[in-house]
Amino acid sequence: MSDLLFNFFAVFTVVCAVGVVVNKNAVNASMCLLLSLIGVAGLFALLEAYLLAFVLLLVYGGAVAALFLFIVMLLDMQGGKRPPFKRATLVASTVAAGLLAVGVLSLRPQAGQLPAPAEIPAIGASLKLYAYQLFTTYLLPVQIIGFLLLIAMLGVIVLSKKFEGVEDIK
Amino acid sequence: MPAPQQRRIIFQHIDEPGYTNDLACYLKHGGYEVMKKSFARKPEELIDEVKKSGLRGRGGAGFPCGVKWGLVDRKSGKPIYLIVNADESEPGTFKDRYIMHQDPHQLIEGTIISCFANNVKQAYIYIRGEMPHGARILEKAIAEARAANFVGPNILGSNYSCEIYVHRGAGAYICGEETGLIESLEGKRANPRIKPPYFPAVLGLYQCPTIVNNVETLCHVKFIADVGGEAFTKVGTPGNTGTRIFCVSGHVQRPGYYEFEAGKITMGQLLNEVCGGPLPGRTFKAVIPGGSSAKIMRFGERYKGKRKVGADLIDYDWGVEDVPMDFDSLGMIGTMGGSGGVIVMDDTVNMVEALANINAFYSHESCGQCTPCREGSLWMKRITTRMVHGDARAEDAALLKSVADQIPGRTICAFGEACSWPTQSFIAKFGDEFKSYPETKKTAKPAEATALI
Amino acid sequence: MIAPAKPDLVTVNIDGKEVAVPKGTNVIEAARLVGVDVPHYCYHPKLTVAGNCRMCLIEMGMPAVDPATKTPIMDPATGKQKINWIPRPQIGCGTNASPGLHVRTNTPLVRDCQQGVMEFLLINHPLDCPICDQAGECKLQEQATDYGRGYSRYIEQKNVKPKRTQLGPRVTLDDERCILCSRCVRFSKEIAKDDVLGFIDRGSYSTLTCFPGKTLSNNYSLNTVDICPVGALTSTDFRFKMRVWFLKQTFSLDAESSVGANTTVWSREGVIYRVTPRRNDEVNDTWMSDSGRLLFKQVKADNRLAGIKVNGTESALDIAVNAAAQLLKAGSVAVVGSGRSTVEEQFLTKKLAAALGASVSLVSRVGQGDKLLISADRNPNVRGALVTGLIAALPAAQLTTLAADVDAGKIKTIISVGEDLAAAGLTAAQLAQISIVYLGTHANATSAAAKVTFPTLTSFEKSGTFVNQQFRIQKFVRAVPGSAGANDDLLVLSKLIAAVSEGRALSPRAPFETSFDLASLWTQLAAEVPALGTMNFANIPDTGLLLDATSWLALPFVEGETLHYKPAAPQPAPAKEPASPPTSTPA
Amino acid sequence: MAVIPLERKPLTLSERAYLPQIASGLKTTLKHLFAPNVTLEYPEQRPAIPTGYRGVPTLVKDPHGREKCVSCQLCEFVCPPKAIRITPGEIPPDSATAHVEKGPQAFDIDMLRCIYCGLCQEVCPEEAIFLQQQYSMVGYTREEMVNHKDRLYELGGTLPDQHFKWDKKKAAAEHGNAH
Amino acid sequence: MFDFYFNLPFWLRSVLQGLAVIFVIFPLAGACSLAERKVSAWIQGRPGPNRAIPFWFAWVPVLGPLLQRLGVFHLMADGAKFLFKEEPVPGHVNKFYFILAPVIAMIPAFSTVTVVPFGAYFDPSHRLIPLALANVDIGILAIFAVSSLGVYSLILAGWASNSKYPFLGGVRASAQLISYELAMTLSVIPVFLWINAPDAPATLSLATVVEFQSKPGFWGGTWFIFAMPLSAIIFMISLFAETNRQPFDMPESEADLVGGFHTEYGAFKWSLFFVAEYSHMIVGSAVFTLLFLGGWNPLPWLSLAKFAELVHLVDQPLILGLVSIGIFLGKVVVLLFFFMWVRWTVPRFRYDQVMKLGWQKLLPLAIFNLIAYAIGIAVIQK
Amino acid sequence: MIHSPLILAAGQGPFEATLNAYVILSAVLFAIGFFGVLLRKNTLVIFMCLELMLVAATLGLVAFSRYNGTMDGNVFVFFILTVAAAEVAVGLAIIVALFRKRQTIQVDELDALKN
Repeated sequence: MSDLLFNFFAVFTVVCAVGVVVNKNAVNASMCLLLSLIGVAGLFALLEAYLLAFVLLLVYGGAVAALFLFIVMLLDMQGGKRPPFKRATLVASTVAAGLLAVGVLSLRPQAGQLPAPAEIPAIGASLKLYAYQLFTTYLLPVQIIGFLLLIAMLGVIVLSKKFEGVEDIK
Repeated sequence: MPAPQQRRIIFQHIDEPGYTNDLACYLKHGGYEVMKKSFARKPEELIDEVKKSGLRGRGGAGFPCGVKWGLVDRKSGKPIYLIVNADESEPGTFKDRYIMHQDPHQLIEGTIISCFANNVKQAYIYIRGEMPHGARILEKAIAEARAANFVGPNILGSNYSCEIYVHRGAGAYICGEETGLIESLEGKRANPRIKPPYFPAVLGLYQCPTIVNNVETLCHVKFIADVGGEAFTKVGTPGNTGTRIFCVSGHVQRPGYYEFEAGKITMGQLLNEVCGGPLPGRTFKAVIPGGSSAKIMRFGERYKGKRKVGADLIDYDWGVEDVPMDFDSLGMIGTMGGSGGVIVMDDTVNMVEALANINAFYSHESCGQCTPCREGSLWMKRITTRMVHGDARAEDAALLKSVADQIPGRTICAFGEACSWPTQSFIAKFGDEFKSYPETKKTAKPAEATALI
Repeated sequence: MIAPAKPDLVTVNIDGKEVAVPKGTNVIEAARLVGVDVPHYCYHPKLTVAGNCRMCLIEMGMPAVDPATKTPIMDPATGKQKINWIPRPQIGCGTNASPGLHVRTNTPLVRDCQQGVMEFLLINHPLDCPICDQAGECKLQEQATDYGRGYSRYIEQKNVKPKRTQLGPRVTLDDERCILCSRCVRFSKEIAKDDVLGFIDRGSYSTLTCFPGKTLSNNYSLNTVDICPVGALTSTDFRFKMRVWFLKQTFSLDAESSVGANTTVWSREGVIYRVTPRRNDEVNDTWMSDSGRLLFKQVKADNRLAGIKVNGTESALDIAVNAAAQLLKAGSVAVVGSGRSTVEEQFLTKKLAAALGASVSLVSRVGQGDKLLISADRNPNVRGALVTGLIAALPAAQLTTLAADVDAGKIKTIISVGEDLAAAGLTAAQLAQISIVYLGTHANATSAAAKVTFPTLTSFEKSGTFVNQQFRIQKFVRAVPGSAGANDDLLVLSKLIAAVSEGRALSPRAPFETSFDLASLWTQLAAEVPALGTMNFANIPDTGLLLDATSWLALPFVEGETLHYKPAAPQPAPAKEPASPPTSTPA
Repeated sequence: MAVIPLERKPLTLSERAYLPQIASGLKTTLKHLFAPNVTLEYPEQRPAIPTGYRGVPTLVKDPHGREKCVSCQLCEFVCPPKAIRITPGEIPPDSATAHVEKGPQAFDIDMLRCIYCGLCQEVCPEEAIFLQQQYSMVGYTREEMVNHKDRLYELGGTLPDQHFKWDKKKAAAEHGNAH
Repeated sequence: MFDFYFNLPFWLRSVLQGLAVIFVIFPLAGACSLAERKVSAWIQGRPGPNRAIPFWFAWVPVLGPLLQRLGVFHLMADGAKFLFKEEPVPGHVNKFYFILAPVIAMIPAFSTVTVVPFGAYFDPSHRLIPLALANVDIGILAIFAVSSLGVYSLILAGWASNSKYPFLGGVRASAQLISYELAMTLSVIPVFLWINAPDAPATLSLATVVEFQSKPGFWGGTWFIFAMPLSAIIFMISLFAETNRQPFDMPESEADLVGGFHTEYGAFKWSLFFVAEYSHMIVGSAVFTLLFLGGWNPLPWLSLAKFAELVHLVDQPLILGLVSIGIFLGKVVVLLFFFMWVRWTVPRFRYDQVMKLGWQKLLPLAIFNLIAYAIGIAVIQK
Repeated sequence: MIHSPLILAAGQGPFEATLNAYVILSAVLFAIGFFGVLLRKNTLVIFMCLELMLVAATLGLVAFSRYNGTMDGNVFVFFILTVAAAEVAVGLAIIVALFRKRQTIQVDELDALKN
């Protein structure tokens, strides 16, 4: 059952991710991003990290992708024209894809050695564990992240505010 | 001041016992002598005599006859016509009728003299249609005169020809208006012509220069031709030369026609002494001095002003009785000498009913050509009729005056004035009677006179 | 008729405005020049002055002159010559301009007079505007609003007079509405020379009527309706049909004869209700004939051709044009043009004839001229055919030559532009013998015999120009849309020309191009017809334009004398200008 | 004019908090929730039409049941949306109302166009057209929404005015007026 | 009986649950629309919809007219109308997203319902078992997460309509929803801080919140609306904003935007938006009930368990379940009424006021609230 | 059972969702994001692809965390999500500001450092 779901979500996520890259229309791209994120959230759920799955949905789905969509619509640009691939790009892409394939294949032999998930207790859903970790081991990063968020908030406010004086210089 | 004696010039022989209207009788009394005398003179001299005489037309307007003759267009080469206006139809006037009935040859002689003076080859006597008897008398008289070669070709061998025709009118008051008369004579409706351009002296009968004179005027011309213009001015008063015939009718003891020197007699003398005063037990209330279209005068009213006597201006303060009966004096007090028809009313007369009668006449006689007189006369008649028939309103007096004020001076002929002046003057003098008429009517019995209206 | 080289002008002062007018102009006309409207009823510019309505009362004065010394008396207040104002008001219509005449039209006295006259006119007027056909163009209405007092003081009963009197076959009289202006009487006497109208009774009871035993039946009787300032005289035909304020006015022409009387067509929503004359002092003054007024009935006539027919079956325009072109291309063609066609159509007819190499004949219609507004030549536009070069000589009444040619077999096909060949002298047998292409408005023997029939438009449904007997080119404008199925003659002709001249170069510009819209057609006309010079349709003034007629003066025209026309005796060239009134130039 | 600037009174804390205001608002609306209905349930209940109401334009007859309209077409002229269409005609001489001379042969009011402005009533010199109390005018087709003459008279009925202008005219004509 | 249900295959249970959601929420949302019309009518002093009745039902003597007056059949008529109306798709729209948007609107609306517990019953061992389609541990988070996806439908609808007003509506919707999500989330944190005492098993489960409010003792039996009124107010206000209800219905404010994001929509697609909005309302009300109004507890300090004992229903799981559902639904209905009540009381905000309120008032207030309660809880629970 | 080719590549025969599978998936997702960043010229799309790469990383972290039975990975996902949110906010703000100034967000057109 979970394999089936894994397969489904995995394919769904990848297809949607490819959609983000290849879609000409930025709206489609952002919608694909959203779907891709939902797929990832499903994978999170398969990994029994329910909390993270919903946080992902909440943050990414509810806010980030929506902001993307919002900006796309606000700037009203339909993705723009994709320049024709140059030969160098094609060659580089092929090489890169080959490298990726090699990397993927290189992972295969180790398959048997890895622990089976069934043995591991589901810990991703436990709110308490997160809290415990965050406020003990990772207290400093939490503070830093908080500070980062504050800085980002200020930055956004500064960026999006129109400064008449500055505009006038131009 | 006692009344002066009558000075009969026109009526010299009329009413004389034994005086008939045939040629023989006329010749016996010196008829056609003046004509013969005149033929010896130049026409221009005759015109000058008339001009000198200051003779004023006796038709009503008092326009100087000599001036009228002087206006005639003699250069056009068109024939000049003379028309004797015998369409005497002004209520209260009956002088011309007597001249024609009793002394037609006097008229014919005067006409021929006038024709000779103005080089007229054809003259018409336009006699009112309602006077068939007069017309017959005139026709007979003309036939007699023609037989005696006083009328017709080569009169008395003078190489001067003149024809006189009698034309019976269509029986309309408006035919007395000179242009209406001309139209009627031409065979059309007697619609007065517009002046300008149709002055009779220029574009009269058949678009030719035409002289239109009253019967009495032409008789005076005969007298002037006889005695000369200078002598004529001695008769009467300066500016009002000659005699005037007054046709007195109404509530006096002795109505009738009286000939006096113009301006020598006052209204009071005429009415009280000559005509014998009011009927027993009554008093005079009002008098219309010159035919029904003249403005009425109220007894007891004072007229004040200044008048010129010779070179001096002297004040006058007249009652009705003190007014000298001449054109200028009557004009001064706001009425007119007119045709000499003096209509007297005493205190039994209700002025509304009197006016209703007059209005009925004028609305009936309006020719209907131009708007103010046509509609105004009928409207005034309808108002007064309605009042008399018991439907009077307090505001009718003001309405009547307003309607009457819209007529005079705005019409083609003088009929506008003629029909509006009575109303204007009646209301001006007897406004109280008009205002109180609604109440009067409620109390008084319907007057017999209203049946006429 | 020749205007003086220098009309002596006199300067008059109207309401303080100086204006120079020809001597003899009356005050109403002079006031009009300075934009002052003097109200009037009885005055009509083309009739004698009666002066009886008393509406045009004005105050008049002359500069004061000392009678003794003949020197002007100056007014110390203004420093100008003193004006002696006549205390009585004078009528404007009867007062002619004289040097120094002063006129006041808006003094209290004048206004009082106008108000008084308006009141008098209205007291015995029935005031039945709701059922009166004159409402909307009634001077009494207009001037009552402008000069009347606005309410009635008249409580007495109004006069009763005859109503619905039939004065004649076309004129109905309502005497109660009559204001006795006598315009109709004067018109009948002076213009129509048919003195049948007069007043009976006196005063306010005066009643307009016909003389006993007579009727107002002359061919100009409806002009009395036009000039009647109130609704007393109404047209029996137009009576109770439509209110005039709904009607659209279109300038048109009377196509009845070569006089070319100017008319106004009154229509609403594509339906013509009446035709009235339009003032043109050089042609018809303000009159037109009764017969010309009835011409609009042809628009909705029963025998109007409805659809394009090819051999008796309904067809489409292009198919029919091709069918006609087949017939015409076969050769042995004769073209029958018409003196009733417009100049433009005649021009295209000429082009068509040139394209076909065919002869052109016209049919003349000669009747009795009435010396007023119907001339002997009942074709309105024979001179147009001369001007455009469609014909060089005057047409004959019968197409005898053509008939002979048909009999001789020289002619196989005839295209007739609006002429009934049967009426023009071709027998039924001859008609049956040939192929006919017919352009026309109404059914007749020719349309019945025609192989191809194009229904076309009447003069009320199209725009165009006529050249009248004075060689005056006058235009008329479409008043109503064309009836269903009918096409503009110009469209049909231009399509025919295009169809027959396919592949053939017949004029310097090849292939032949033509168009049926007037503007572009006129650029062509102006270029190719010398007499039309630099004209175009738009700049022909409403009163028409005199053309140079020198080339055709020698032709024996049939017209006799009419209102503003004296026929010039045929004389050899070089001829003088024809005796005609001075050209009115466009403003 | 003197301008007196008025300082707005500063809001109190509770006003600024807004919630008490909302609560009082809620109280008000709650009160209305239980208040009886004030509306009219239209097809069953009909409103009382006030006098002077301008409903459907109708044609009226005089108290003797005679047509008042003389087809002067003033209403047609004045009608802003051009809803009125009249075909005038002559009243035949044998008719009892022949003295009126003119009457409408057809009188159509297109109620799809009519804007109930009442100008036709205002302008009517014969007082023949009235905007009466009829206010609901419905139909399934466009044709049904055009009121023809008979329908207009049916809607309009008779009004009890006592003018009889034409009767007076007829009486005068019969009576005549002698000179 | 329950065994039978739980013995069904998982997929069948899923299908049944899904169907249950659709067949309960859809009519419930429809009924909300009717209720809204009726409430608005009553508040405005008019009878509201009271016309429609099927001809065959008109013969029923008392019930027929009564239901007719209540306008019940309007609901069906409207539904039928939405189904059978022509589906207009304007020519200028982006067809794919235009059709997708109402569908997307439905997804979060319906899926959030699954994690909402709506009642409870006692199992044979007298354990209180909450009734929910999916009783997940992170209930509130799930609801927030999934319902936050609802913004996409508005954005997409606004954008895909490709015309001015819908676009403005979409922009407004996205900004507003994102703005108020913050305050909303922050406002509920004190609740979970409280219930997740250091010794308690950490959970975000809504059933736990109810359970907490049914404990004995003063603080246990109190509802959170009394314990944390500020949270409740902030949550309620944010809920209004999140569900686009007046006075926060800027995305569809007809006064300035015609119809907002759904201007170009009609017929069934339009009705989907409405069902979604009412579903949001229902879910929001349910969550508010669970968080602040004691869930299925009949009264403060009177828990369902005590109530069951009082009326002797402990051994009647079915009846008690129904009773608890009834109590729960009753509260929800009162809240729904409150939504409508407010709608016809408070006028719509201006958009800048909405933003100002969200960012400058509610967010600081929520943060302050959070800090205060965090300190308070820390102090108390120490 | 449906086998995606991707998963089949990770092991032989019927596949179970092993850690490898997640890691491979994560790598593929990352690669796709990376390709996007390289290939696309639209700043917004590039930004989305960046997000995709971040998400790929979180997927790996969660998988490791799950299979290792520790919380560290999950906690880091928390951090990543937070940072990503901040990054998106700032990034989008910059893009909007850029668009306002240049009227374009195509990277090849944004080739001037000043103005």
